[in-house]
Amino acid sequence: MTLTQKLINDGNDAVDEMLQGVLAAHGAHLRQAAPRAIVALHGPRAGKVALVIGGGSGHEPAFLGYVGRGLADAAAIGNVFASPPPQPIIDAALASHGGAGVLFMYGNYAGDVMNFDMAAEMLEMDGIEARTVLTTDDVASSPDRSKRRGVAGNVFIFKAAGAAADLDMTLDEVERIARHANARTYTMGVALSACSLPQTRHPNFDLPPGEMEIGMGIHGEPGIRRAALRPANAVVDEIMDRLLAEMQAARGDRVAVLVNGLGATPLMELYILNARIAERLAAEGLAVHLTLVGAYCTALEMAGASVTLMHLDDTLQLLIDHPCDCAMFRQG
Amino acid sequence: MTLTQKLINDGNDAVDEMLQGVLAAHGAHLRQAAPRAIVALHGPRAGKVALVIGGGSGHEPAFLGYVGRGLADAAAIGNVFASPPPQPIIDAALASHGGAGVLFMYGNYAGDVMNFDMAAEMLEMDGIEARTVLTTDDVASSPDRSKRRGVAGNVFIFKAAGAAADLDMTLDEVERIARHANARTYTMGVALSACSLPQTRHPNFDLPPGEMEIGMGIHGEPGIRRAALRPANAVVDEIMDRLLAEMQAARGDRVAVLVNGLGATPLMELYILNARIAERLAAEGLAVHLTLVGAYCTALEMAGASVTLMHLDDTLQLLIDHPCDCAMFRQG
Amino acid sequence: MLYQTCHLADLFEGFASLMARERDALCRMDGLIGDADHGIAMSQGMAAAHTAVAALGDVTLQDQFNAAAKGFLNAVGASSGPLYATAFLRAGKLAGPRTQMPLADTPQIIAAMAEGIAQRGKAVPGQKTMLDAFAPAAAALGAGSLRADIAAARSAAQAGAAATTDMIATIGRAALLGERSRGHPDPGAASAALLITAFCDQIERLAQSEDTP
Amino acid sequence: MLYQTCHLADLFEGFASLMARERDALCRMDGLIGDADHGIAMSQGMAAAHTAVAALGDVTLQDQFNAAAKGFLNAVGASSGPLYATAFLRAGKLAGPRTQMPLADTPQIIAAMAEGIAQRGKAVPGQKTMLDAFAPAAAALGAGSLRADIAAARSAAQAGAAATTDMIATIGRAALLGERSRGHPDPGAASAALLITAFCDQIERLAQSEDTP
Ligand SMILES: Nc1ncnc2c1ncn2[C@@H]1O[C@H](COP(=O)(O)OP(=O)(O)O)[C@@H](O)[C@H]1O
Ligand SMILES: Nc1ncnc2c1ncn2[C@@H]1O[C@H](COP(=O)(O)OP(=O)(O)O)[C@@H](O)[C@H]1O
Ligand SMILES: [Mg+2]
Ligand SMILES: [Mg+2]
Ligand SMILES: [Mg+2]
Ligand SMILES: [Mg+2]
Repeated sequence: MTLTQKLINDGNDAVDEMLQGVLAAHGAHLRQAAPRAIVALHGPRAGKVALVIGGGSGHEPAFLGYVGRGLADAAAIGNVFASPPPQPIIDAALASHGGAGVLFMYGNYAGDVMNFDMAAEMLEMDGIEARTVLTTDDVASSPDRSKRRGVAGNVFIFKAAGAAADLDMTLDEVERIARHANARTYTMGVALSACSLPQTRHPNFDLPPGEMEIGMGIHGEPGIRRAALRPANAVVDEIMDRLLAEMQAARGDRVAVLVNGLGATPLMELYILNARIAERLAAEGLAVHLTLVGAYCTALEMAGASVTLMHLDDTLQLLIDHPCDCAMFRQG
Repeated sequence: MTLTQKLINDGNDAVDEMLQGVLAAHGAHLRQAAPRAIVALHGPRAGKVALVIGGGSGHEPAFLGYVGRGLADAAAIGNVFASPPPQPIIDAALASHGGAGVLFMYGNYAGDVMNFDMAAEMLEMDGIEARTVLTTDDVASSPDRSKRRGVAGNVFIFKAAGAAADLDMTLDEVERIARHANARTYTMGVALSACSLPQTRHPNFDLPPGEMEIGMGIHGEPGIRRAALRPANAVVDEIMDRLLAEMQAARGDRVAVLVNGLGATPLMELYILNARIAERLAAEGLAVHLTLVGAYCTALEMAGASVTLMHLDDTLQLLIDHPCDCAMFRQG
Repeated sequence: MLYQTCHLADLFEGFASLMARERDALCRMDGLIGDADHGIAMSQGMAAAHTAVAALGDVTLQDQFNAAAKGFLNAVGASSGPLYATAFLRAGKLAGPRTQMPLADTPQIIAAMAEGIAQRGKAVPGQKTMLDAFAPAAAALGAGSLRADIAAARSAAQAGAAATTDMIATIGRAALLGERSRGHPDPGAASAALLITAFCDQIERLAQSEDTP
Repeated sequence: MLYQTCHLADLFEGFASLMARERDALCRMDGLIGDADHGIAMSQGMAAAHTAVAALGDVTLQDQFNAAAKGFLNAVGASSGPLYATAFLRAGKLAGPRTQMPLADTPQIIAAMAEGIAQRGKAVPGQKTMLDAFAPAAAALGAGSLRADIAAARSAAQAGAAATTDMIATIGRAALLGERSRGHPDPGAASAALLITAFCDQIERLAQSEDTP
């Protein structure tokens, strides 16, 4: 059996070695509060709500790349595609809380919910209030918004909440803004290849050449359907039709756009997608306030891309523009 | 024959559609002076040496992502893996020169040399002085430094020259610094898969599973040798042995490190490489002043990575730290 | 015949090697309706549980189960982590702070685990999860002798896991697939059936050795 | 018999369709010792040259060559762009500002192109480049009749291109390969041999139609 080509050592060590490399590179931004809890050097402060994010590894720069002043205060790091257990979540919360409460934000997956909930219960025993806002931006994953997965839209949603916290809003306010940001963020993606876990180095699903999976999740979960791979513009059109229908924006409304690569798809392709996305938004009379293009939330070496629209209002626009300084993401 | 899976439209339109998408996303940083000449909105100014970079497409974020205040003033954009013709080079120079001369910087490839030299001749007729500094950082490509290819080290070398120009140094000084930066920058890479041109969507070379190409160029040019794919640490050791032998640094010297993904290799793997790189540098007694990790100079969707070391001195360190604000790269 | 801490330690050692062996098959199964990591979670989790239990000195059955729970959870996270951790905590509560328990009571460990999983996962049978192996096995208990119980639990677990193939997932990662989840077995049920089988086999062996002294 | 602007326009049309046809084969060849794009450069370049020439009104042969040079160069860049652009400019100088030239003089177009390439590329024969098709073809000229010249140039170009297989590249992208460049033909020489052959075939046909009026 052919093993997927990877630059790794023992697959079981991949996550910890990655963290070692991250800390070696980003000692000016990050510190390791516990083996799997990464904290912003300049993020947490007394009286500020602590934003703790987290999830499985393999989505880099998510989640640890979004830890920094103005965005998340800490991240709990799981194994590849696996929620972190409660302990690193607790470690991250304890290392970052400033007496104003903790907000957990992460993608809506059964495993993450169980682990973060366990962590929240344990923190409560220590007198630390931890609230939770799940991200549910993947429109392809369910007709029911509350059941949807959280995918690349995380970047915008975390960004808005992190800015609110950095502006010293209360836990109530930060939570409300996080929910609001999530409710106005819509993502859909396509996969052009599978990815492989470092331990097995075996593609996690079969995708015959010439086909794509529409609505693929960022862990290789099957999406809405298989289809023949079509030209970029047709792919964008299918995605945009769906996102625009969900978003229900009026002419003149503003959006933030994220054209996200899933890991192996190069920038050239993402910008080609953006050319069409910009055309479609212009045709709808929507103003693009900000466009991010790149690998922001990946699935190891999966080929493919997702498009996220955040439907801005004055508050969200302000929060999206608020400066942040993370190891792998800067704004303002 | 299986076609490589790509999110593109007609392969012949890929570069121009990409530019359209870049301009749609980065209108606050970039403008299109001519179809294939991209200029920094806030870069060029009277009395400043204009730094014009360029080369084939398919290396994004190189080259256009490094156009911006404090780095390059303009870039000439070629077809995929093909030097731009003289016209866009001239367009880029004319749109960015500020009366203090133009410095062309690009990787040392026969095609680029011919096209940039033709452009320089034509500019001379218009009374504009254009000098040239070729980058030659790929230690694997030749024992003779002057014959070597320019690869990911471009990022550091351009950065140093762009900072010098932004500090209003003269053309002589900027040129001298550019040569100095190039002479102190060393890169070596490995490829784990081929890439495919958008027009043919056919892998540009055969790499059997389980093998890697050591010393691979960023256009899929064969490297030093084929070898069985080894664990990340062994790959890093081979690269570092070579780079350190070339660099001849003394204990206590400082370096800047770039761990560069070739397109399809995810951040997790790059950080795993960096963990070992940091260990090796520490063992040599070298201080790491800055580490960049990510896809900085790619070869379409090639899998693999390169490591660049810039051997800093006080001047280079200052220039590397000098702020820059490009569409795809920020510093300071 | 008594079920002693050495037996429980053996069980975890067996769980660890079983899950290591089945790792890639379980990952492939998870790849079809999930994220292809269930084999990794189970093998890492059971390896950690085994290591944690093996490291204990003179302890009770409950200590062992608690150590296994903590070891599994911290090594894994994911869905399996909280589910198995809770299952082991419940089993530990059942076994209690003693160094041995009557062999005849051991089948109730399955029932305790099933309850833990149902509670932690907020799941009911029929949703295409590991509970579809645990719940039928638990339900099969109490019919008669230890031997009969064990045999019934084992075949119920296996049948339950097999039956997940025809189910549509309504909870967990696979739930979003809807109709597309049908036709593939649930990996969590498959690993659960393997573990229950191994447990039943152990109890059966111990019961046999009692018969033939 | 005269070589007229309509003939040159035809030639460029032929070059364009020939390179389109050979695109993928040339890319594969370039993949072995270069960057796999030579077929794309040649097909785009010749398509642009053809388009530029076809768009001209009442012009001279030199105008046509100059337009082809500019069209090719601007569409392509790369190594092939400056090399063929210079070759066409030299050919245009040879043909001069006239609407026709004697058929007997046309073989010198090959020589002019060879000079242009050598000068622009700072290359000499034997370095495993397109010059290894052009230079032998040019050297084969002047032996005797037009027909003999054309036949000799064509086979010299083809033999020259074939001979690149055994050469080690010492200039251009492949030069860095050293010994590893041996054993593969040079794509630039291969495309050059195809173009020279097409040109020779055209001249031969025109010469024939002169014989059989
Ligand atoms: N809420 C739940 N209740 C019970 N079992 C569940 C629940 N959610 C998931 N499972 C089980 O967990 C298995 C997946 O485990 P695993 O792959 O380790 O975790 P993840 O889905 O987080 O990758 C599923 O096959 C299913 O049997
Ligand atoms: N200096 C040179 N002089 C003559 N021919 C050259 C020179 N450098 C390269 N070539 C020719 O150009 C060909 C490659 O063309 P092409 O693939 O279009 O350009 P690139 O190498 O820039 O990708 C080579 O096969 C060789 O024949
Ligand atoms: Mg998982
Ligand atoms: Mg090329
Ligand atoms: Mg799973
Ligand atoms: Mg080429």
